[in-house]
Amino acid sequence: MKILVANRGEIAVRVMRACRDMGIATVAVYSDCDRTAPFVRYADEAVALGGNAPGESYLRIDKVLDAAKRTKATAIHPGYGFLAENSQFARACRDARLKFVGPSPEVMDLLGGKTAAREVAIKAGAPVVPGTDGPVAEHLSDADVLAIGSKIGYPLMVKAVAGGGGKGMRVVAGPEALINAVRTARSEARTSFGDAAVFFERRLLRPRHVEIQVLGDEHGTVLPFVERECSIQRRHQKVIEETPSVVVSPELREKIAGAAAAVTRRAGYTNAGTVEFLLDEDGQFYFLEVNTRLQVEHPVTEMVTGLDLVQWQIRIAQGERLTLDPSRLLTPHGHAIECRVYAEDPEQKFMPAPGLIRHLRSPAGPGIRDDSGVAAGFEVPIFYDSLISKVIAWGEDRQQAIARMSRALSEYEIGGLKTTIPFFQWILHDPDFLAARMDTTLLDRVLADREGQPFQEVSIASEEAAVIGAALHTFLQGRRTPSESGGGRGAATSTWKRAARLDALRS
Amino acid sequence: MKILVANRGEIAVRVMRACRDMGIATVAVYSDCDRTAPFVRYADEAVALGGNAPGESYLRIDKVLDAAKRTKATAIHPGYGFLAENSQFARACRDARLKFVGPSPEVMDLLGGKTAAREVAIKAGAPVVPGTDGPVAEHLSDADVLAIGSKIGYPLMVKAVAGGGGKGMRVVAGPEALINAVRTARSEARTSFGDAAVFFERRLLRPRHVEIQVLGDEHGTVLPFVERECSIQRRHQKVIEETPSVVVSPELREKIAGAAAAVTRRAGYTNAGTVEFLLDEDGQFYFLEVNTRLQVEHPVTEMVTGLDLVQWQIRIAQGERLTLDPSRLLTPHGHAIECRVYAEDPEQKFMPAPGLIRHLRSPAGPGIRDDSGVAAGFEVPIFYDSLISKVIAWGEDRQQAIARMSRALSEYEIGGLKTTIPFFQWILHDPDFLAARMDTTLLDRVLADREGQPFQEVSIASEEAAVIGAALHTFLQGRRTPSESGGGRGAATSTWKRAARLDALRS
Amino acid sequence: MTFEVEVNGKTRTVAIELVAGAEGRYRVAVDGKEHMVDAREVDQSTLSLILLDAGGASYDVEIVESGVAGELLVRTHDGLLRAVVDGRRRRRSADAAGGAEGEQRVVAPMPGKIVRVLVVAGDEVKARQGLVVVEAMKMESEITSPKAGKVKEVAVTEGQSVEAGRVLAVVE
Amino acid sequence: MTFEVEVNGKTRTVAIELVAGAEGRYRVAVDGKEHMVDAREVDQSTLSLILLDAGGASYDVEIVESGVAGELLVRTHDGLLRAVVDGRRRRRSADAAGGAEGEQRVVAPMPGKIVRVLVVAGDEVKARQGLVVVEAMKMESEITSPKAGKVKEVAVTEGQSVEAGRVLAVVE
Repeated sequence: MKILVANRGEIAVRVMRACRDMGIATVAVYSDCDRTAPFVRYADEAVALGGNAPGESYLRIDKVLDAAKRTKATAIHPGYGFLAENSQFARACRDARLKFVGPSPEVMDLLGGKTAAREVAIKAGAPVVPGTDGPVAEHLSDADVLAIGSKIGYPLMVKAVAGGGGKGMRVVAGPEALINAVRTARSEARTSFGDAAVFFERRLLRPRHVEIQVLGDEHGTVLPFVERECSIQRRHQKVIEETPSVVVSPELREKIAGAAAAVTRRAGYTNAGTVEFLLDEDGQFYFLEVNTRLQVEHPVTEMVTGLDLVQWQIRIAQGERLTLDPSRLLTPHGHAIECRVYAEDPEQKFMPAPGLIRHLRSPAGPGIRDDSGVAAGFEVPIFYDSLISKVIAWGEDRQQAIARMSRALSEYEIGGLKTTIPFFQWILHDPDFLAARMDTTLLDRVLADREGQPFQEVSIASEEAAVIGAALHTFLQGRRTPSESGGGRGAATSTWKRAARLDALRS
Repeated sequence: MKILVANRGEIAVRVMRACRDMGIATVAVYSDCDRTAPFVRYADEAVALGGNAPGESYLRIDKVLDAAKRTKATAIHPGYGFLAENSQFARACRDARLKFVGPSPEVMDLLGGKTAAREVAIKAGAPVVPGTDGPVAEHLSDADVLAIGSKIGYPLMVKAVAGGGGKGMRVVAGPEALINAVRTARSEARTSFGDAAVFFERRLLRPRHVEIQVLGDEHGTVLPFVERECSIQRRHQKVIEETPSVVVSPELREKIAGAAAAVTRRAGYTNAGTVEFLLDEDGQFYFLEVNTRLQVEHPVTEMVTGLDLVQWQIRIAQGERLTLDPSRLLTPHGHAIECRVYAEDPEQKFMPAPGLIRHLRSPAGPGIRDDSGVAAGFEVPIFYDSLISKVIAWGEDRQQAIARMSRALSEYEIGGLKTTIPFFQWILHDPDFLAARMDTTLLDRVLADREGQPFQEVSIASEEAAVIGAALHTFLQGRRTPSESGGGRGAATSTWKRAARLDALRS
Repeated sequence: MTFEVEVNGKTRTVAIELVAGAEGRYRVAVDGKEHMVDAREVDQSTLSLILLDAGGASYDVEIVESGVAGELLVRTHDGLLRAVVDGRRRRRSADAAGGAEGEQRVVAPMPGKIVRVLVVAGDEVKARQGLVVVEAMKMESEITSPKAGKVKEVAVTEGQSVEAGRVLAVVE
Repeated sequence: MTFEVEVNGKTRTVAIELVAGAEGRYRVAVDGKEHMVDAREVDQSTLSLILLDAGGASYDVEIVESGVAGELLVRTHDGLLRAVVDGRRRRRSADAAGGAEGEQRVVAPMPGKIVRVLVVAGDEVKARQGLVVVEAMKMESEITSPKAGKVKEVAVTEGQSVEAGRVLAVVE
């Protein structure tokens, strides 16, 4: 077997690590700006796709398949995002006799669209949130759209049928905002997924987001896992995930996991997937959607079950049977939390903060796993998602996991760009978070309340150390001869660039 | 609570991480050459001990206690090595009203000397290896020493009473080598432990080294853990440890753990300790000694039980009760392996390889923990143990743990000095190791057999890449202007040193 | 030697003096408050400081250039701060701050692509009204007017890529 | 441009030529065997190589100076190699190798402390007989004579610290 990883960043490294653990050769494909990214260097072979924007590179089915052909890859792992939920791609892989590490294109068609998935869920007996039975047709008049809105009731959600990660999604409080929300959601959906279709769904007031990982083999077995709690979201984008959820009892777990298994079994699901639910304060849960791929937050499940989900994806793709004890998957060992480190400036409304990583030192030690996609000297591009690393902390209990996470984040040195680490250090000490009193609206509410307040509280002593450090740094820089300062701090790549520029001039 | 860590390197960082997880302030003490070591930078406060050799720094009880006094520390964690098993130090801490995180000096006196510990074991009903009942007196004539040797029988071991880590230990095949072995062992013991006393013990032919971690609280509870298998040793120095041992059945585990608990309970043991045993091919086990401290290899136990042993050491020192379910400690979750990365050149008979770390990138990802004591820019000193990092791999089973370890070692980039990583990459693929057919003599035998053969097998393709890399590197260096090469590769500290030299000239 | 260091909006005067005969030892006075500091450069981005007078407090200080001229990003154990030494103030802060008086140049806060231009020269805009939408990292950020006024100039077009700090529009 | 690169005892001739118009692209011939290489400097110690002719084989090559003059330590995925470019041969290897003919200078293989001197000038020694004991990192290493012969000179004394490569004794 030789696997081409049709993705980039941390997930490409993650998949390649699993391959190396299994003795499987790997192929990376990369865009121009990703040439020196860790996943390209980690792969056994690497093929340039050319271009930078996703539409020129990672979304180009033809280029990816050509790279597979040239390198004689036998399988393709799509990661998450990009082509991962694109059934056309899965079909093209099948046509090219490449094993797609994921569900069949038929299952993706059935479950990938949110409205079709809803129907499957209803047939499988899973409770669903009230909403439109299909996409809201594009040709409808504003009046017709408003009529549909009234039937569902407000507040409601406008959601992209092909959506994910909060893109193409809008909360609408009342009819006055509906028409505009539909327009912007469609526009975003078209840009992000190439499909402008949206549907409406009733918005629950303060639901938790709870999801069930499933694995299905190619012999009819589908197994559900302990839930992940992903209620800490900023604008529908998950930022912290954990498992287990403190509000899910073993009995409730059986029920939700059972519903997830029923939906995916009914669809003939194979490989890894996730069934998302909303969970009410009274313990009622509602089917939301199925993600027909590996998810960003899969490591927390790995930490409490001891299973390597990517290795299982590959084993399933090789035709292996799921021989796991089902009860083991529902019995978490300890507690795990993940923080998604984004290259965003939390102090500036989480504005994207791409740039050159001048210095990097990752956290380590007991209970800490760092799934990173970057390295010192790499310039985080503007073209893709801002996720640069995921820090996962395991503890005997939630409290220890949180304490270790906080310690790990304090160890993390990412020099040269802003990240969401200061924001995490703040939320990890928030009383509601510590008490696990959370729902999907918590973070946006709290953020709105504290608008303008900085997240970090640097002690007076630390601030003084920073002042002394900045002055001494300048003092020492000044003491260097001019010839030395050229190769000084943060100039890791400058000499290279100068050489490259010289090359360009000569040629 | 404020804890002074009377140690250096990876174990000092390890202890401080536990403290930070628990919200406890830390104090580092350091020798001159350790000024920029990670543990000094990680601590909240740091106090210089002055000097370099252990006798001038980390072994100076007076200086350590003075540092504790100056920083108002309330407790001292001794790590392993240095003063960790020095009962005088534990007593001096008690006199200074500092809580010593470890057993009482009385217990250390009772169990720290190997011959006294042997007596306790006999009284506790644990089987022991035949040997002298106490130290071999220094004033004895060679003839008397030879007579004792004959009584025990050959092969025998000469061992330092105060020993550990293979220091002051000699295997003697017959009487002709005894007198010389006693002399060199005494000399080494005096240098390493300040105590030249040695004793003799019958050498079992192909025993495994199996040990039991114990924790004892200050209220009379002592709990034993699942065994660690530490048979992969080079000259009595452990290099790979794992847990559980493939040859220990749950029944045998109960027996060995029971013996370990009996010995330590009889001694009134508190805090963390390890009882070492030899295990025969027929499943007979013999008490060897007690290490009255945390051990280098403690992380493997943490990985399969989920317990943080250092946090428990601290909790016990705070007077907490061991409220753990004893059966949990004896039921390993998966399998864990540790490789001790030493700054030694395996291709040159494991010769010490101190030096400047010019580049460092640590392994990460699923199942990997790296407990490191070094960083880029740090010069590994000549004065101490050559351990620079411990890589710990966890897997669902032994095979997965080994595969992940091999992958992690392939990710490890330590530029500027030689390490034992190539040796590990070789032994991890050795058929005997893979089949867990091992005893404490395996490694030395295999190493003797392959004398002179290199450990690494670099593929032809890799070698060609290295050739191309070296040429391109030189090509690119040459293209830099002279002013740039001064701050070029590997020169991280040179500018600083130049500034420092200028300072020295001026002053 | 004396430096003016601006951190968190406060400017402090820092005097540094070598201590003779001791490696890495400095006498540092921050606004007149003296410290004895043991400072070592660990790698290209990291200074290790031990404040000998304060019971030996240990600080690992990571210092890199922020990308904005003259500005340093300084990270300690509990946070990241911007520092400007000797008044080499960054232009962006001078632009972004300073209230909403007079002519305002609106700059790109990060590199990205202009996906929409919402105004044309001559438009009257309210404070916080959107001017252009910049996309970077799959996120669209609406760049708004800092004041009510008239758009004097729109300096970018749709589809254009911009660097951080590039002027997008001028509002007067 | 052409280099002589010695790795694993073999010397190869490597010709490097820039490819016009393509960033980081080189035509590299190793003993006449041509490769099209995409090479990028990732950080101060790391070159990323993609051999475009060989199906895109990707190599992360870490290169640092070994501390021995002219010698590079080159690490790839499966091992660490010493490389000497353009014949700047390290003196130590020349000393240590080369059989046991003639006068032999015995050097310290690593920095350390001389804990025992086992011979004096004029002693007759056998091959592999111990000359001095060097301690580093708590380990004592006996440094032995490379040949049978007479000790011409002992260049160190007990308690002395030595750097790597320092001559310890001469055997003739």
